[in-house]
Amino acid sequence: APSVIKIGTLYAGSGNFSQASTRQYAGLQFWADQVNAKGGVYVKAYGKRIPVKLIAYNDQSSTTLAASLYNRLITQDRVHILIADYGSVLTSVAIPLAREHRILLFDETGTSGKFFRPADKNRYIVLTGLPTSSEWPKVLANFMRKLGIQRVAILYAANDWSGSQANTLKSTLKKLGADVVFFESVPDSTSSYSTILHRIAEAKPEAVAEFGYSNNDVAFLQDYASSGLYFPMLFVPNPALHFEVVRKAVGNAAMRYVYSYVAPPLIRYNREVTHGPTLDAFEAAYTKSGGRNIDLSTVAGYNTGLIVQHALAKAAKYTQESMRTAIDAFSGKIFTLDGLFKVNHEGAQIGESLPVGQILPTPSGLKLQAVFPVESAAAKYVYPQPRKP
Amino acid sequence: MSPEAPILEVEGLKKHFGGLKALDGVSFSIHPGEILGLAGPNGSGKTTCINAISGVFRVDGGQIRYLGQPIQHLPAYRRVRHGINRTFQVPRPFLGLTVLENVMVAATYRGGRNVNPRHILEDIGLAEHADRPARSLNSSQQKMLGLARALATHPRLLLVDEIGAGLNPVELSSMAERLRSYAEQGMALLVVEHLMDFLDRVTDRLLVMDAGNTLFSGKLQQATEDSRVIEAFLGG
Amino acid sequence: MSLFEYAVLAGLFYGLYFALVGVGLNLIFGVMRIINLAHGDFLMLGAYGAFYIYHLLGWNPLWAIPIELVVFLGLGLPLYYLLVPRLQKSGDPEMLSFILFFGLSQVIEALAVFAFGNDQRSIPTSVFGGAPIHIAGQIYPSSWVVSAAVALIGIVLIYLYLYHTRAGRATRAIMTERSEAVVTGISVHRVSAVAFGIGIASAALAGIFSPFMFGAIEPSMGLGITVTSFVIIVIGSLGNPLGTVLGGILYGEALMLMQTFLTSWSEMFPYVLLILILLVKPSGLLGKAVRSA
Amino acid sequence: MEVILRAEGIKSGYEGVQILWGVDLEIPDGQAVVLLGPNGAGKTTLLRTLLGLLPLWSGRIEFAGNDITRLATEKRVRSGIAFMSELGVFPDLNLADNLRMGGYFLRRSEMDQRISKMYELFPDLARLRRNLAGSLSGGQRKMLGVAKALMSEPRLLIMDEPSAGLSPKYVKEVIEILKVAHAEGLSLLIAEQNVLFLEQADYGYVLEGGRIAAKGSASELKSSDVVRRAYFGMVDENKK
Amino acid sequence: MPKTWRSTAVIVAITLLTFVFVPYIYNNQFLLFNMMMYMALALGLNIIYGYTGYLPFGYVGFFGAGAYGGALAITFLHWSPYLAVIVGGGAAVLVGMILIPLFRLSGAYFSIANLAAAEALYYIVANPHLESITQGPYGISLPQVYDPNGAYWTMLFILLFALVLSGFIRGSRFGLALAAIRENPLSASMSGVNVVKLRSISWLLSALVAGLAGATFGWYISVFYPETVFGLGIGVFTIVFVLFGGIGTVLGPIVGTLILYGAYNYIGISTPQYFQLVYGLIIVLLVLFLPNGLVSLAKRRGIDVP
Ligand SMILES: Nc1ncnc2c1ncn2[C@@H]1O[C@H](COP(=O)(O)OP(=O)(O)OP(=O)(O)O)[C@@H](O)[C@H]1O
Ligand SMILES: Nc1ncnc2c1ncn2[C@@H]1O[C@H](COP(=O)(O)OP(=O)(O)OP(=O)(O)O)[C@@H](O)[C@H]1O
Ligand SMILES: [Mg+2]
Ligand SMILES: [Mg+2]
Repeated sequence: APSVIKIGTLYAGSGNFSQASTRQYAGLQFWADQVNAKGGVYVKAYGKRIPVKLIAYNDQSSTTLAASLYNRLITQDRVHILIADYGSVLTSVAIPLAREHRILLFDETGTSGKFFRPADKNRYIVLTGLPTSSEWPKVLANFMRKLGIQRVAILYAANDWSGSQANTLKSTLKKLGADVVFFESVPDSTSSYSTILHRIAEAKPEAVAEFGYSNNDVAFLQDYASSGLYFPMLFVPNPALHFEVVRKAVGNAAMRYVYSYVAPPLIRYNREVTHGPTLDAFEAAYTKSGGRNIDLSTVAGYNTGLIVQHALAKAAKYTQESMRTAIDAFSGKIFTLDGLFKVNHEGAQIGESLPVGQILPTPSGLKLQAVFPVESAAAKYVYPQPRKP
Repeated sequence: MSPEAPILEVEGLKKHFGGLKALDGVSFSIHPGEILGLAGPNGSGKTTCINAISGVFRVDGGQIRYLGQPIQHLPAYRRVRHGINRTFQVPRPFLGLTVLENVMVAATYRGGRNVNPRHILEDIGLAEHADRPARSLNSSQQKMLGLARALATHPRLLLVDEIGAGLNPVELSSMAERLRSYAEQGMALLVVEHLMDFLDRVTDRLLVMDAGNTLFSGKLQQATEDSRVIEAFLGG
Repeated sequence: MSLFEYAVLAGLFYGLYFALVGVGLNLIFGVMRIINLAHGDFLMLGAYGAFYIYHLLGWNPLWAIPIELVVFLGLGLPLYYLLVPRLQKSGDPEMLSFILFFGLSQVIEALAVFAFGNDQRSIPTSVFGGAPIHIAGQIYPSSWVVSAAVALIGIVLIYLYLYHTRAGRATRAIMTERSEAVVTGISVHRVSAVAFGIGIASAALAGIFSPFMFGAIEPSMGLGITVTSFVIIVIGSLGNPLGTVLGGILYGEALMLMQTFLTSWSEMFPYVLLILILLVKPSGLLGKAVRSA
Repeated sequence: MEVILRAEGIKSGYEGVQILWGVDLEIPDGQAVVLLGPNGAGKTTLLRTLLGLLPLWSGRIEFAGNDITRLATEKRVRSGIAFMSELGVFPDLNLADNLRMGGYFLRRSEMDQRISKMYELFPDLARLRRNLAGSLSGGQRKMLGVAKALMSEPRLLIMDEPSAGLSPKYVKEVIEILKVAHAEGLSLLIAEQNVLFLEQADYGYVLEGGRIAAKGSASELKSSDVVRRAYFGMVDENKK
Repeated sequence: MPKTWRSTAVIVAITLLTFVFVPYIYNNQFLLFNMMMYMALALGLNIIYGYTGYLPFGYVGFFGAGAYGGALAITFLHWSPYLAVIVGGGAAVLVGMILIPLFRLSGAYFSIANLAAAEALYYIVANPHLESITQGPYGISLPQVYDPNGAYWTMLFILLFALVLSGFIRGSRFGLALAAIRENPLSASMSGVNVVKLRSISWLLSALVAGLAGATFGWYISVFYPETVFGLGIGVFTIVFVLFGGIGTVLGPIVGTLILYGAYNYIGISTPQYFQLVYGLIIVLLVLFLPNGLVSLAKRRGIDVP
């Protein structure tokens, strides 16, 4: 038996993805510290606990550098577990490498649909957290129809993640009989939305959905707040991922009544959890250990650790193939603080869906609360949103 | 006058920069083996004239005929290959290359096998500096290097822009000697200069320009007595 | 057609702001022939300054203006003496500055990550009174109007410095002919150091308003801004601070009009515009053609 | 007679190449000194060294009784040495700004006074005060260069080939200008090849291979055999 | 100049042996691949910058054009990746031809205009309206041709090609003429040099090298987004490597890349948390204390660097 289990991963210490990536890495680190405090993870193949050793390099948000660092983890550090960096862009380069070297890639948040095409027959990837991004807006489309919204404007930043959400929303809405009265992309780097907002207003939509990275969302919300324009419904995705960051950047006034997805930790899976701590317990332990406030990235990082842990505990042999088989076996049967873990044959996550939430005032401030579908609703939505004074 | 056909004929040359007419219809011709002096007050268009003939820019009007053929549409390097070259009033050497390499560029691209860059440098008195970077020459040495480079292309028509400025009397007379010897070998020269003594020693045919126009054309002797030339150029 | 008018006026506000973003870069390039690849990073530092003044001290970000002008001028002088004289002793300072300031920008960004973390931050636009401002029948964010106004004041001050003070005249003299300035008795280093300080202080000044103009700030925002600044100063022509105003406004107008009418191509168009302008006027809109022989 | 500038044992050069090999030079106060010498003798090098534009390898420079050997260029200029380089002006500044730059460190009131003085001295310049220096003709440019150098009310004006490239008419004008300034007590050090300048000078040095080959009053020099043969002999022989 | 030829041959041989045998002792193939790629890019950039003095700020545009050109040939024409690499080179040359008018600009104007061109190209490729051709922002995925070894040897071949090309340019009259153009284009034409033609040739050669490298890179990583292959960082790194090594030589770009990119990776592994800080400081200190590049060390001792 090995004396330690080497787990390799990357994080972006600087650059575009550093905000989410460092949080995600912190979550994973927290998991590693926790299991090591108990003497390591239980490895079924050897019938005992073995300590884990996290080997992590800084890719500075550069894909070129990330590729060579992934390669290093595989070929030189010879890690047994390979965990991707945050997001699709930094995950993308790991996929062919992992496949080539027959090592299972634990994909934390690389949700691009293109990573999981049946045609590729790639078994060396497992998406541990969210569903693929093109699944996300389906609930949103239903919600809009339920509100009786007919005219929808969709604006998205030109990147894979945002674009696939925008396209799904558009096609689902059309199927449901709504009109997409505005559908435009802006370059990723767009930081000013005032004129675009005025153009959207010309189309007279009842709902506006903007998909982008958090800098896009922040600029969009800021510009909306100071534009003097009014739309009955406004949707942006990033409060779901890092609510506090967006709130701090935008300010409470501009956040009120905005819709977003709801994902852990904003949905709190406590009672349902079968594996690992409940979200409340995790949050308490994490902040006690000196961590910052938690967000989806933190949870995703920690959750990946849990899945790895469970795979090792179930795999009959200490091999990649055996781990993958074990994962298939417990897929759909375990529930963590991140929700139901269920992957399909290609490794894509299908267990979770993302409810729609709205940022509502509460006595203690603002809260993003699930409002649809009904079974997960925690509050009553406010539609149309009140006009600003 | 030389019995042969002129090597260069310039007719009604025009060039303007914005609103400024730097050349306003200048005409003259030069025969092989002949030296034409070109003088005129500062800013009268002498250098512009050389620029036009050597192809630094396209002219706005008029004709330049070389060996009977119009050449005003040819790019500079083609004119060089046909045998026209010039020196620069403000020297423009290849600063980062050595003195020898400076001449070598010209020798390899136009001069052909029978040009030996070292011989040219010896002839012009720069041989001892051959391996120094051109950057380390002072401006008059750089001017001489410019002449060497022009010579390396085997010019049949050489346009010399104020090569005498900054030379002392002894150096001036040896330069005059040198230019005359080129002419004796059949080269045609246009020599721009302010120093009348120097011009006097290289030629007796003179063109004086003023404000882009020909002010005077004829014998140098007469020029020094011409009241308009005295007024505009020589000073009372 | 009101969308068009909206975009034109928005372009003007935006453009004035961008003129301020670029003007310091142009000043530094003009005086020192230095390509300051860290320009955007100084802007980023200025942005965080405003951020903390607002969030920690609870002051209006406008207070950052006097504070940062002093701090960044003070920072510029020692930085100049530390970097530039050494650089100018080398063979090709203009090109080497490219690497030097690339390195510096890396250092600044890294330190910023340590100091500020890499979360995106911003300041609510409501600090300037919140209510949008009505101009010519259109409604504009008050923060835009304030930013444009401050930018205009900043540029006018730089103009006054350059054209109506003795040190400013010396600065222009160095810009046009460094060697001649030396023999005229100008303390080239002292004047350049001040210009360097003004250059980065103006970047910091622009940074104060970047949370409103760019939505959010983060340590890695620098490079993109540096690139945009270069586009702007080249459009107007290098070494000509007035040209930068023109470049900034053209940039702002191009961006806003494209965002209005051809949204997905909006970020591309300013680059195409730059190339077109340079092909017609190779040394920028206000550039003078130099004599080649 | 008082000496305004004294240089002793000047050695200097460029990155390892020595050009000046111990030059001694004195400029008596109020006199015009011409520096002659063949191409590449080191005249420009000497002038630039005196100004502190090139590092001095060894030797000593004294100006108006003070040791200025280690002084920065701008301090030398402020202490009363003006230099007119071959370029002489700021091409991209207008004429008035050029003059202001020349008097860079004057007080405002003094500055205005000096400027009107210059316009008086050179009426041509007053007319062109709004023009860019780069648009002036060669002669006008030199005129501006001299005026700019005089702005700081220097005690010594050093010039490098002020006549090079000037048409004869302008050369005469420049000489006239210098005569006026000289008459007001200005000392001059001029590196020149043009004979006309030696005729106007009080004193001359001949530099050869980085060493002083001859010196003396202008008339002495003109009659000195060495100098005659080397610098004027040909002219005299060929004079028509 | 046979001396240059001989030293080029030596450099080529050493490079070849190094990249053939090092994989046996050091098995991070991708790092070696990246190293070769940056060396090739550095040599390619050196052709236009080192020899003619035009600094293309947006050199990465050719790299991206190559990556996309190659990927499109594989996706739409189903060509073999080797052919696709050549298509990538061709795509870059095409872009280079379109940009030839930029040579009317000088100095920083050229650099920035070239940067603008690269950015414009990036925004075109990434635009969702062109999804049917370029896949827009959704990126390229080429699992069907994934073959790291094939790409590795191809990159080695490209590197050697760039080396031989550089050696040829440096030792030939072509190189002398380019140097003349760099120092003074007008004087070069007065030496009979067809400035426009020679400059364009070197520009296209430079583009070709970047395009080939880009296509091979795209093939190697096989999934990429527009920002992966158009990231300004790639161009900036290349410029820094060339300047650090010493421009206008064959060895400079190679050694500059070896040391700086090596240091880059070393720091990234040894002190990942201070990565950017340490690397930035190293660059600052190098410029301040070794301003004229590595080759200046040798030149100061009178050694002529090939
Ligand atoms: N490229 C140019 N752009 C603008 N103006 C120019 C250019 N070239 C020349 N000129 C102008 O054209 C006129 C003639 O200039 P040119 O250089 O031909 O004079 P010149 O007779 O050679 O004078 P000098 O004796 O001082 O050398 C001048 O007014 C000059 O400023
Ligand atoms: N930057 C430099 N680097 C190296 N050597 C130089 C440099 N400038 C000039 N020299 C050399 O110094 C010597 C003296 O040059 P200097 O310019 O002082 O001569 P000069 O007497 O002024 O000549 P001229 O009459 O031609 O102006 C020359 O041999 C020249 O090549
Ligand atoms: Mg002339
Ligand atoms: Mg001299």
